[in-house]
Amino acid sequence: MDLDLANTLYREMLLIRRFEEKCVEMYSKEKIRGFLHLYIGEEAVAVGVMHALNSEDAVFATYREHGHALARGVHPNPIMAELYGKEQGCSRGRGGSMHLFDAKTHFYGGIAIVTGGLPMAIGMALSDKMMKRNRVTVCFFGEGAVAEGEFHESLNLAALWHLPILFVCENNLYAMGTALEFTQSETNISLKAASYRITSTQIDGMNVTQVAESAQETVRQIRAGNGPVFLECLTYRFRAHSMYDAELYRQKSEVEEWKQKDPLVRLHQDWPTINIAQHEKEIAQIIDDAVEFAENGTLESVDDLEKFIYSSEVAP
Amino acid sequence: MDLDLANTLYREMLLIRRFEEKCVEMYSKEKIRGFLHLYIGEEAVAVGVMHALNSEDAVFATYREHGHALARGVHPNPIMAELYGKEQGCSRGRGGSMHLFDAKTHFYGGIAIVTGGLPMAIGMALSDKMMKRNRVTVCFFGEGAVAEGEFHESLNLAALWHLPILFVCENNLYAMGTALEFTQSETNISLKAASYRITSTQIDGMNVTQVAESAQETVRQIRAGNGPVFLECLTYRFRAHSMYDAELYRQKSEVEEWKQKDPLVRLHQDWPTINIAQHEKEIAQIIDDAVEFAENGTLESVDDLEKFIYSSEVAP
Amino acid sequence: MNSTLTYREAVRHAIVEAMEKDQTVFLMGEDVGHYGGGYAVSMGLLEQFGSERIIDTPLSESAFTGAGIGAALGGMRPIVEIMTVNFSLLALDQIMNNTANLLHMSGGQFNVPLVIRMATGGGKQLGAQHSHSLEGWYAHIPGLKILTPYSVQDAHDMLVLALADPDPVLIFEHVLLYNKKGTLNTDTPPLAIGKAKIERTGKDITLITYGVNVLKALEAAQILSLEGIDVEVIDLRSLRPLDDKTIMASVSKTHRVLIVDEGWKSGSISAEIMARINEQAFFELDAPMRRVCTAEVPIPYASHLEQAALPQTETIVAMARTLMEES
Amino acid sequence: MNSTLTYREAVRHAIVEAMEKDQTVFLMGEDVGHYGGGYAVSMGLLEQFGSERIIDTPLSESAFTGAGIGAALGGMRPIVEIMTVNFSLLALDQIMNNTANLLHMSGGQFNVPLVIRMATGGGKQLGAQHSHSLEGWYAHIPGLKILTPYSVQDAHDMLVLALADPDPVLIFEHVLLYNKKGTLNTDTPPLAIGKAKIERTGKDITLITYGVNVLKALEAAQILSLEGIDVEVIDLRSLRPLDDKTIMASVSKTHRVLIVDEGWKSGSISAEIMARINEQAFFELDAPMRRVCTAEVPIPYASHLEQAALPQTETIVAMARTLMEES
Ligand SMILES: Cc1ncc(C[n+]2csc(CCOP(=O)(O)OP(=O)(O)O)c2C)c(N)n1
Ligand SMILES: Cc1ncc(C[n+]2csc(CCOP(=O)(O)OP(=O)(O)O)c2C)c(N)n1
Ligand SMILES: [Mg+2]
Ligand SMILES: [Mg+2]
Repeated sequence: MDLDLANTLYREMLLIRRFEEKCVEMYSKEKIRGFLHLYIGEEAVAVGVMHALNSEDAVFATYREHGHALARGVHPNPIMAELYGKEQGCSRGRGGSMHLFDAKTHFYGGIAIVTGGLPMAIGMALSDKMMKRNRVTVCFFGEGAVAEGEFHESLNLAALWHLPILFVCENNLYAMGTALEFTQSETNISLKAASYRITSTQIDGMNVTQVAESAQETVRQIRAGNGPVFLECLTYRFRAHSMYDAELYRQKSEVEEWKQKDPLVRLHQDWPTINIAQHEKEIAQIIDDAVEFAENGTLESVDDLEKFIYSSEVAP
Repeated sequence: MDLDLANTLYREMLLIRRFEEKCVEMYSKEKIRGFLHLYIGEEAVAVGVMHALNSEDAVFATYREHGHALARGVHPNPIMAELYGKEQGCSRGRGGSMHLFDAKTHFYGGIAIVTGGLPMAIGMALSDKMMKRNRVTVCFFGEGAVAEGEFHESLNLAALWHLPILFVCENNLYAMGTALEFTQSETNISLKAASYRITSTQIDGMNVTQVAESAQETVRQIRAGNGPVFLECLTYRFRAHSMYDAELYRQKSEVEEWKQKDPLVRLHQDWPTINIAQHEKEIAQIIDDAVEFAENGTLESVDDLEKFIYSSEVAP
Repeated sequence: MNSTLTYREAVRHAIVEAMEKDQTVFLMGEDVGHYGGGYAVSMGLLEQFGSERIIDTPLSESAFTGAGIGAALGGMRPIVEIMTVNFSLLALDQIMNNTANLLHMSGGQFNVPLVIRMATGGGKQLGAQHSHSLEGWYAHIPGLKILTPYSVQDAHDMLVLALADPDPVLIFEHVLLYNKKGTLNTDTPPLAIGKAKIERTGKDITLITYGVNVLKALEAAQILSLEGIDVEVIDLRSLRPLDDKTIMASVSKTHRVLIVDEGWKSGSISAEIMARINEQAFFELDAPMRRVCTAEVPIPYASHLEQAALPQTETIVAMARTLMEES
Repeated sequence: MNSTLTYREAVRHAIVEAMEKDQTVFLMGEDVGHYGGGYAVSMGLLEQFGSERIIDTPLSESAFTGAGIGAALGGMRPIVEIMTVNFSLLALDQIMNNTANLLHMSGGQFNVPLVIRMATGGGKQLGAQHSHSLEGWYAHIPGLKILTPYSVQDAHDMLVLALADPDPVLIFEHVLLYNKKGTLNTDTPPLAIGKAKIERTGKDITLITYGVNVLKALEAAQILSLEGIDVEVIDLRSLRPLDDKTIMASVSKTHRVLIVDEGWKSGSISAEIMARINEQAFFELDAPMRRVCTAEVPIPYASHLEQAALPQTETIVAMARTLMEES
C-alpha cells in the first residue's frame, strides 16, 4: 500500500458512494424505477477485490451490483443510462439496476436470483481450466445466499474440480429483513466454505486496505493453480434493502455503530493526505456527465422488443 | 443386546434379503418391471434404525426402499403386490418399487427424486414440534444426495429450527456409477452435517448391533428435545444399482471384499446360536405367501385412473 | 360485514382470520416476519402471532416449500409464501414431483392440504427475473389448483377456500393489484373454486381473462361499448380447474371470443381455452378466436418496453375491433 | 454414408463426431462417464475422450446446468445431459431465469450456445417421478429452442444442429426410442431447426405429432387407410419454434386436424397448435380439431394403467374416426 494506491481506492469508493447518492435523488425524481439496491457502506469490498483483477478476469455479481460494475471499470455513463432505461445503457435499458451487463469488462451481471450467478461462475472457471487460460473468475453474493442449495452445489463443484474461482461473500448481516441468526445454523460463514475443503478467510470488509491485500494474495494463489478461495467480508449496508423497506428488522443504533466504520472515513484516517477535495470535485463532474449522458439518451425502439430473443431472427 | 433381539434383527434382515432375492427372480419372469433398486448388503441400516422407532414415528425413504418398508413393518404382501402392479399393493399398484407408501405405519415413501424426501421430512418434524408431539421423523438417503442443494437447505432448516429429526445417510460409496470421490470434495460425509452444528456420527453400517445401539441412543436424544442428529452409516450395495447396470465403475474384488462384511454373517458370528434354519423356514413361507398374494391380486380398474388426482372429483 | 380495504389488506385479513380460528394454520416464507413481507402482506403479523407461527425462512425455496408439504401431512395447515413467481422455479421439484403427485402415486393415502401464495406479473419495472406470469404455465400440472384472485373480495375468499381445500392450492397475486381498493363482504359465502365470474354481460364478444387484466378488459369493454360493441367479460378466477361451462355458455351467446392473459403467447392458458372452445363449441364460432398475451420476451426494465410487452387496454380494444370485422 | 444403427447410437455418433472435430465440445452430467450414461448413450466415451471432456458430475442439476451456461459464455460448447426430464425441475432456475433470459436482458451481449439433452416420456413403468413429458411445457419459454427427435436420422442431426446454434437448445429424447433402429445418412445436410417433416402424405386428416408418437401415428394412419381414411402425418421435430407454414399448408388441404402429444392435455403443446390453426386457418376447418394427449395424472407404474394414461394407436384411430364423422 502506498499513497497512490490509497488515492485510487478512495476515489473508486467515493465514485460508488456519490453515484448511488445521485441514484437516490433520481429515484425520487422518478427518473429511475423498479428495485434499486444500494451498495453504500459496502464499497470497500468491490473496490478492494476488483483491484486484484486484471482486465481479462470474469466477474459475476448480484442485483446489488452498481458498486461492482463501477469498480470493475464499467463506465458510469452507460450505467446511469441503464438506470434511466435508455438504449445507451449497458444493457440497452432492458436490464435496469438489477441487470447490469458489460461484455468489454467481462462483467456478467447483474443476476437477480439469489445464488443464480454462482453456477454460471463455476462454468466460466471451468472453461478457463479446460482452455488453459490463466484467468480468475470472481463471484459476489450476500450471506443470505448461503442458505440456497445452489450455493452448496456450486462450492462443491468448485472444490471438486479445483477451479480458478474466487467466492466473495458480502456478509452484511441481513438478507432483506432477515438477520443471519435466522438464516444459518452456523453463523460463521467462512466455516461453511471450509467444509468443502476450500481455503476460506473472514476479513474486515469495511477496511479497503485489508480487502485489497487479501484479494491480491488470494488471486495470486488462484492464478498459481491452487484452486478456489472463499473470502467472507464482514460489512454492512447503511441504507434500506431496496427503496421500499421500513427497516423494522434492525435498530437505528446498530446502523449508527456501523456507520462509524465507514470505509471512506477509515481509509482517510489511515492516509490523512488523501486529496479528498480533488476527488470530490472530479467525481462530481463524472456524475454530472453520467446524468447528462443518461438524460440525453434515447429509448430503444419498441419495434426491437423481440430482438435478441435469439441471435438471429426466429419465429416463436 | 440379547439373543432375543439378535434373533429379531437377524430375522428382519433375512426377510429383506430373501424378499429381494425373490424380487430378482420375479423381475426376470417379468412379473415386476420398471426400475428395481435392491438393498441387499445394506439391510443392517434400515433394520437397526427402525428398531429404535415407535409406531407413531414417521419415516421417509428413497427409491431403494423395500428394506425400509419391510423393516418399518409394512406387510410383505402389499409390498409384493405393489411390485406386481396390483391394486392390493401398498400404493394400489400405482407406485411400483420406487413409490411404496403406507399410511398405517407412517411410511411416507418411496420418493424417487434424490433428496426429494428431505424437505418433506423437515416439514413433518416441524409439525411435530408445532403440535408438541413427542415424535421422531427419520429420513433415509444415499451419500449421492449430499451434493444436491435440497440436502443443504434441509439440514440448515433442521438445525436452525431445532427439529426432532434423524437423518440417516447410507453411504454405500457410489451414486449409481459415480464414486464418492467424484461427487464430494469432502468425502467424510458426517463432517458435512457437522458443519450445520448437527450432532453427527459415522458408524459401521454393516454391523446391525452398532446401528441399533446408535439409533437407540440417538432417538432417545432427539425425543429428549436435543434437536436433529445425523448418522452416517458406512455400507455397500452388493448388487447392481438397478436392474440395468453394467457395473463398469467398480472392481469385482471390491464387491467381494465387502461381501465379507455381510451384515447377516456378521451378526451370526456375534450370536452363533441364532436359529437360522428356523428363520429361513418361516421367512420362506412369508415370501411364498407374499408372492401368492401378489399373484392373486387384481388390477385396478382403468376407470379409476383419474381417481385421487384430487381428494374429491374435480374437472381439470 | 362490508368494508373497504386494499387487496393486500384483504389477503392479510384472510390470514389473520384463519390463524385466529385455527391453531394449525401458519405462515412461512422469506421475510414474512421481521420485514413484513416482500409485498407487505404480512406486515404486523409477527407481532400478533409470534415467530412460531409467522416463520421467517432462510432463502431456501425448495426446502421450505417441501417443508410445507411435510407439515401439511403432519396435520398443520401451512401457508407458504414464495416472494415472487420467478423464485418458485427453485421449488419446482417439490411442487411438481411431490406436491402434485403425492395423493395419486400413494394410491390415495396422502393428500396435501398445502397453500402456496406468490406474487406474479409485470408492470413494476422489475425486469426479467422478477416479472414473469407463470400461473398459466403452472395450470398444466394435474394435482394442483391454480387460483388468480382479481377482486379484493377474491383476494380474501380464495385464501379461505384454499385453506378449506384438502389438496394443494397455488394462489397467484398480481403485483399491480396489491394497492387496489375494493369492498370486502364477509357475510356471504365465497364463490367456489373452479367457478368463473361474469364481470360484465354483453352479447357481441366473450372476453375471457383473469387477474389484473380483468381491469384492462373492463376498460376496453367500456371503450368498445361506445362504438356499439357489447363485450361480455369473464373473470376466470381459477386456471385449474377451468370453468368450461361458463365459458361455453357465453360463447354460445356471443359467437366471438377474445382471450387476454399475461403469460407468453405460445403455450399460454389462452391457447388451452381456445382448444377447449374449439372442442366444445366449435360450431358456435362466427370467427377465429383471438388472444392478447404478453410478447414472447423476458420482461424488460425500461417502462416503454415493458408496457409494449404486456397486454394493454388499447391492444385489447384493437383486437376486439378486428374480431368484430371477421366472419 | 448410410448406416443402420439405433437411436442411442445415433446420438452417440453425433457426440463423438462433434468432440473429434471441435476441442471445445464436451459432455457433462450425472453418470455420463464411468457408468456410461443413464440410458447408455455415452457408453465408451470416457475411455475415448478422458475424464476432462466426459465429466461425471455430482447430483447437482442446478449447478451443473448453470455451469453449462458459464462454460458456454467462456467459449466452450457444452452438452449437458440431464438424466430424466423430472430431474430438470431442479435446474429450472438456471434454465429459465438465466439460460433463456440472458441474451435479451443483457441487450444482446451474451448469447448462450448451450445444448441440454434429456430423456423424456413414459412407457417403461418408471412411475410418477421418472415418466413425465414436459417438452411441450418447456416450449412456452422464449429464448429456448425445443427439439424432439423421432427418427434415428434426427437423433443425430438435431445434436449437430444444436451444437451449431448460437443459442440454447434443449433436446428431448424419448426413452422408448433409444433402442429403435434406423438409417443414418451423413452425406446430406440436416433439415433445419424449426422445420417440420411430412412423414406420410394424405388428404383427409392432418395428424400433427412428434417424438415417439410419430410411430403410433403412422400405425394409426395405416389402419385408417384400410378404412379409406387418408391421413397426413406431420412430425413437428421442433416444438419451439413451431413450423406454422407446414401445418397450415396441410390443414388447407385436409380441413381436419388431429394432434397427438404425450403431454398432459390441459396446457399441452396440442392446445397451442390448435390455437394457431384457429388463428391462421380457421376458415379452412371443416370440423373441430381434436387431440389425443396423456391423461391428466402422474404416470402410474402398473402397466395397464400407464398404457391407459398414454396416447395409443387405438385411441388415435378412434379419435380420427370421430373426427371424420363431424362436420
Ligand atoms: C431465489 C431468490 N429468492 C428471493 C429473492 C428476493 N431477495 C432479493 S435480495 C434478498 C436478500 C438477499 O440477501 P443477501 O444474500 O444477504 O444479500 P444482500 O441483499 O444483503 O446484499 C432476497 C430475499 C431473490 N432475489 N431470489
Ligand atoms: C434429482 C435426481 N437426479 C438423478 C436421479 C437418478 N438417480 C437415481 S439413484 C441415483 C444415485 C443416487 O445415489 P445415492 O444417493 O448414493 O443412493 P444409492 O442409490 O447409492 O442408495 C441417481 C443419480 C434421481 N433419481 N434424482
Ligand atoms: Mg446480506
Ligand atoms: Mg450411494
